[in-house]
Amino acid sequence: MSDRAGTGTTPLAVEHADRAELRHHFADVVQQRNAASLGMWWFLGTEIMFFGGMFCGYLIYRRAYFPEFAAGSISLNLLAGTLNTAVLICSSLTVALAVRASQLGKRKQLVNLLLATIFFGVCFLVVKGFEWRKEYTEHHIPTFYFSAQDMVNKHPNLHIDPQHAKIFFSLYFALTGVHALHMIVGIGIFSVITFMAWRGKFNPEYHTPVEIAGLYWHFVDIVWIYLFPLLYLIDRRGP
Amino acid sequence: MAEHTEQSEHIMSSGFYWLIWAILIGATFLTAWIATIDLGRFNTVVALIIATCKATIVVLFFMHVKYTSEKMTKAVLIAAVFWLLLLLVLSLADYSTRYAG
Amino acid sequence: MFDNLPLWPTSASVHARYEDWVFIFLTVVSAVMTLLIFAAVAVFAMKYRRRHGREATQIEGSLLLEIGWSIVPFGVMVVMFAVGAVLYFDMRTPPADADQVYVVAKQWMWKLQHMEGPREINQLHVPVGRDIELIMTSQDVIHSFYVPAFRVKQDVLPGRYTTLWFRATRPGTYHLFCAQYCGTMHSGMIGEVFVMEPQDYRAWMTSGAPSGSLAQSGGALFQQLGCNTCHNLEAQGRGPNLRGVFGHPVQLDDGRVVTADENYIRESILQPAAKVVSGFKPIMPSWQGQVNEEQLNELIAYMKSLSPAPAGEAPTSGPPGGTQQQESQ
Amino acid sequence: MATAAVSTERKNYLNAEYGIRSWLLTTDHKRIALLYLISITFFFFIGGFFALLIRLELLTPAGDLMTADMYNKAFTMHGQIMVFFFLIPSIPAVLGNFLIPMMIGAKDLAFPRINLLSWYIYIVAGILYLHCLVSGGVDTGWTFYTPYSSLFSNTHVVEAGMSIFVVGFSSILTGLNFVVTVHRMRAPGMTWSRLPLFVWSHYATSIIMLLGTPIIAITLLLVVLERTLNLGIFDPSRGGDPVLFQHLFWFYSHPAVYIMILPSMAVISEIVPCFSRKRVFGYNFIAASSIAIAAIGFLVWAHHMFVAGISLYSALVFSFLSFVVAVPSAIKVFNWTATMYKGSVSFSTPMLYAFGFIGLFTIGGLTGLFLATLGVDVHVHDTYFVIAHFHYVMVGGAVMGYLGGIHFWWPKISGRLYPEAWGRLAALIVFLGFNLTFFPQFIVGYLGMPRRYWQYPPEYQVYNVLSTAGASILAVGYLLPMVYLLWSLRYGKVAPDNPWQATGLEWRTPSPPPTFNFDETPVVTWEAYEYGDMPMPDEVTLER
Repeated sequence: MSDRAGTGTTPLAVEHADRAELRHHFADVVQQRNAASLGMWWFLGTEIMFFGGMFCGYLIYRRAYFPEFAAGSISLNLLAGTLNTAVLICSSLTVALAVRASQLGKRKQLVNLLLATIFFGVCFLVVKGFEWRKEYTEHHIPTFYFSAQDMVNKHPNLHIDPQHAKIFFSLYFALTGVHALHMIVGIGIFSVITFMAWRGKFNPEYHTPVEIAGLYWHFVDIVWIYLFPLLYLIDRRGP
Repeated sequence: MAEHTEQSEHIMSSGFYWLIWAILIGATFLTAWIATIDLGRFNTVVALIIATCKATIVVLFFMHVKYTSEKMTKAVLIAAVFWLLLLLVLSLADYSTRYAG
Repeated sequence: MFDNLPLWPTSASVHARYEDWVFIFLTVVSAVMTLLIFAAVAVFAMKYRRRHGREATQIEGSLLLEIGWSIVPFGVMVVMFAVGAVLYFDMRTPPADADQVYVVAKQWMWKLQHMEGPREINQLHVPVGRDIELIMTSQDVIHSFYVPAFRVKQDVLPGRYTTLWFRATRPGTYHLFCAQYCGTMHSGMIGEVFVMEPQDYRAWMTSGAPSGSLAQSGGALFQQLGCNTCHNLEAQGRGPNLRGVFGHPVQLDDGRVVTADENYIRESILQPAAKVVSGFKPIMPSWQGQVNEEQLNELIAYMKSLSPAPAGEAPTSGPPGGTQQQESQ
Repeated sequence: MATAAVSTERKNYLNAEYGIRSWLLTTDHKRIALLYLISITFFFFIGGFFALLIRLELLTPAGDLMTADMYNKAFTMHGQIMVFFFLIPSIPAVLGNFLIPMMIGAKDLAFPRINLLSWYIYIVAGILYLHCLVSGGVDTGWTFYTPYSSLFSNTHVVEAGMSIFVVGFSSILTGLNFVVTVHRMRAPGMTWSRLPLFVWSHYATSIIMLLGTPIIAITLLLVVLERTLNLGIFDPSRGGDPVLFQHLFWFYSHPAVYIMILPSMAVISEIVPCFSRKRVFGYNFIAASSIAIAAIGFLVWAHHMFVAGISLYSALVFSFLSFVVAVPSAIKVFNWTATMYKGSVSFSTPMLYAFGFIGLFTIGGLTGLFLATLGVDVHVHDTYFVIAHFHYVMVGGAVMGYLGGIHFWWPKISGRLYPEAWGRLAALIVFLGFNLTFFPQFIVGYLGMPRRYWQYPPEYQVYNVLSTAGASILAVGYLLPMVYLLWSLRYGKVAPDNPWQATGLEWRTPSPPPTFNFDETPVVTWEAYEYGDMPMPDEVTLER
């Protein structure tokens, strides 16, 4: 077993008093970091299932109501979707570089990269906000006077059923909404991390928070990597 | 806890990260472009394959799974993806056979 | 036997008899297992109870035993699975020549329509010895049609048809329950199933106010709603000729082929644009909200009467899987 | 080191600090366990109160005690409170929280602050649920089936749904903590093959919590969004499929049954060897069967949907898989029984609960096979047969294990011994009351009485009267331990460190344990359950 807890004894008396970030119940920093990393990975596992429930609904309805899903997808802005995907990939890059900077102990670079990440995150949300606004004006939000008449008119040969189009947009808003919520949480986390980095809390020996926050951010990016083709790229050419 | 201290972190060059970034950006525009070409039902397949490649690259390199000595990380990932597939496959199996026969 | 202490439910259908045997088989196996375990626990606990000067004997385990008590119960369970599956398979496949009764469930009553015309509320009259197939849908939430004496139960879903069939073997009056929680008066959504001798059933059938058969009502409705202006029954009009359509494959304009079953007819009335027949324009208006579930059943019965050969058992289907379809691209 | 003389002056986790702050801001897993103990006991009695209302209403066939709506709310809130606020957190959050770090020789769980956070999340969800309760309650049944919950019910579905959404995160965080703790915090020498079976079972439970709970969270969220924001995912009038809700709901809620029963099996796996003075029979198989249950448990959910309108072929597959999952459960029962063979069996209170567990779980498990058998399930689905079955598993199984565990570790938790005679009496009353309550429901279920019926045909009355009579006995059985355990806090005899002479690491530290559990990190050089090397415990005296 790779994760055996070691075989040496660790008297409690040696409490690593010099290391403020080491919590009392861990034997050493490495154990603490591995615990945090494993915890984050398991959390991401639960997140996969969390989005998985919606993906399951998506797959089943997409199979049943393909024309409506295709038309709904075409009504989304491909450019905005592509741009946002690129923005998130850029933010993933800055996160990866930020983790590297923290490993190397480059504080200034770390802060700048974290700020860049937050910037990209905000960019993503802004673009998403504009898309939602457009959908609002097109009456594509199920909450407010939903209408798919424009889609019916645009694709006469697809025989769009507005009710089924509504299912597409329900899933679209549930998926992108929950994803955006994750982005907002991520931006909040990164704001705290940036503050801590600016205060010089991290060094090559201790930068676990940067690492695990980074894992979370990459995960949110990966969710979008799947959302992008599933929502924007279905059958752009028409059946 | 001598075992743990032997694990040193793998630090990659920033150039490598930029390379990964370029691949991901390229794949993004590639998949958006392919979507405008009519491949019939293969549009979806291609889009999902590209997405999976991108996700794998992010997991392996940005999230350092390729370099971690932790077997647990991979185990967790495999478990979660496997469980997700259970949900998808078994529930889709109901829908695809519901009206057969 | 005991009026207020029944020990066994009445069994009044073909399935009930089989189901009782499966149940008895399961009960016997379970009782034997339970007794074995109880006996083992009791004997070990008493025989090896704590006494002074006697130590426990440490035993690690036994691979042979473990494998044994994994495989043997599993073997028994495979038998259970098989007998249960055979019964279930039979319950889920109605015979082709069954008499059909339409069921509409709503909060909190059962409405039933016989093909011959009579309608009932919370009561179902059926002849003994005939296969009866219920084609059921709900107007609101999920209900469940349950007749304990027949050992049959099937959820009744809004938006699609589910079916259930039985052959009653013994005349009598039996409980009809809604088994799926459906709101305030869930426990009031009960009724009775009257199983009658064939001659009594015929008498009952003809006793009420004479009303046309379900198909005749559907035909009248077909005229009344003006369906016949487009769906000419002698030639192709603006809409397809509906004669001989039910139960047969239909070519759609997007290349798919679907079977014209209850769910397809239903969808075509409520969402005409969803699956348009090849060669026709999607000009039919939606009747969503204008015909109710019972009228839908009449129209479907009328469609069936237009189909020469008995349509046979139509596969039940509905959203979101859509009608059974083959991709033919 | 284990039998150091107990000094009353000794610092332990209870007297290390005083004051309400020291409890509400604690990160000590033992104190958090006690916070959980108090909160879940509170919810247990609220849920029990609703159970009492249900049983009283069913005393007569007519709906005469309360209105139909009140009755519907009573069984809904009984179910939701008992499942989400009592059973799921019961053993893991109380006994698991208290014991897992000690059993593996750690000072605390891996994330103590997250542990406290999970309790606060539980409390927030609990307050939300209580608010929902006092402002009118909810009547969807604990299963929230759509479209009734999403479109038709006029009760506080959104609040109840959100509350259960929130409490799910408490469960996820607990599971996360356990998994990481077991992986990362084990004492030197505590290899996987030396882990107590309690830990193995909780590890399996945690995996279910982590991978299942998010699905119910998102499903309930979608129902809430359907009610509040008019999204339409399960709405049949818009082409949505209500059966999809059932798929998603049971994907979690069937494994959730294993969240409830696995920890109880964990307790039994500790009690039986200890009171038989024997190494547990087939350690590897019991450990592996826990993991197998966690894994296969995810493959059987649609056996709740055999009459719901799913595909015939799908039903066949799920039926078969449901039989498969019965095998590991059976293995456990056989191994516990075999553990007693040639042992030295004592009839102490925890062992009586273990006997009760084995008996009731056997019945509960075997009647599960009836429900997995397709043709039989069609008849008994949604009848009292199902009610009886899952109460045998969840109350006869999970609660018996919980009570057994509370008694077994009470000396460790409180530092006091409970009165043995009262303990045995209560165990007996619970066992008898339970069987009188729920066995008649098998019969009335097979006769065809549907569940969730406020009024019922009079021929079912006798069984319902028996059931209600049993419920009142059961209530006494549950109140008794509450009384004498509280009594023992003050008047009970001071407990030695290891009153049962049990082998676990948790018994090698003082009772109650110090804040960081061990004065010195233990080094494990022995296998689990080496009862051959332990001295016999003192005779348990029946003091009255």
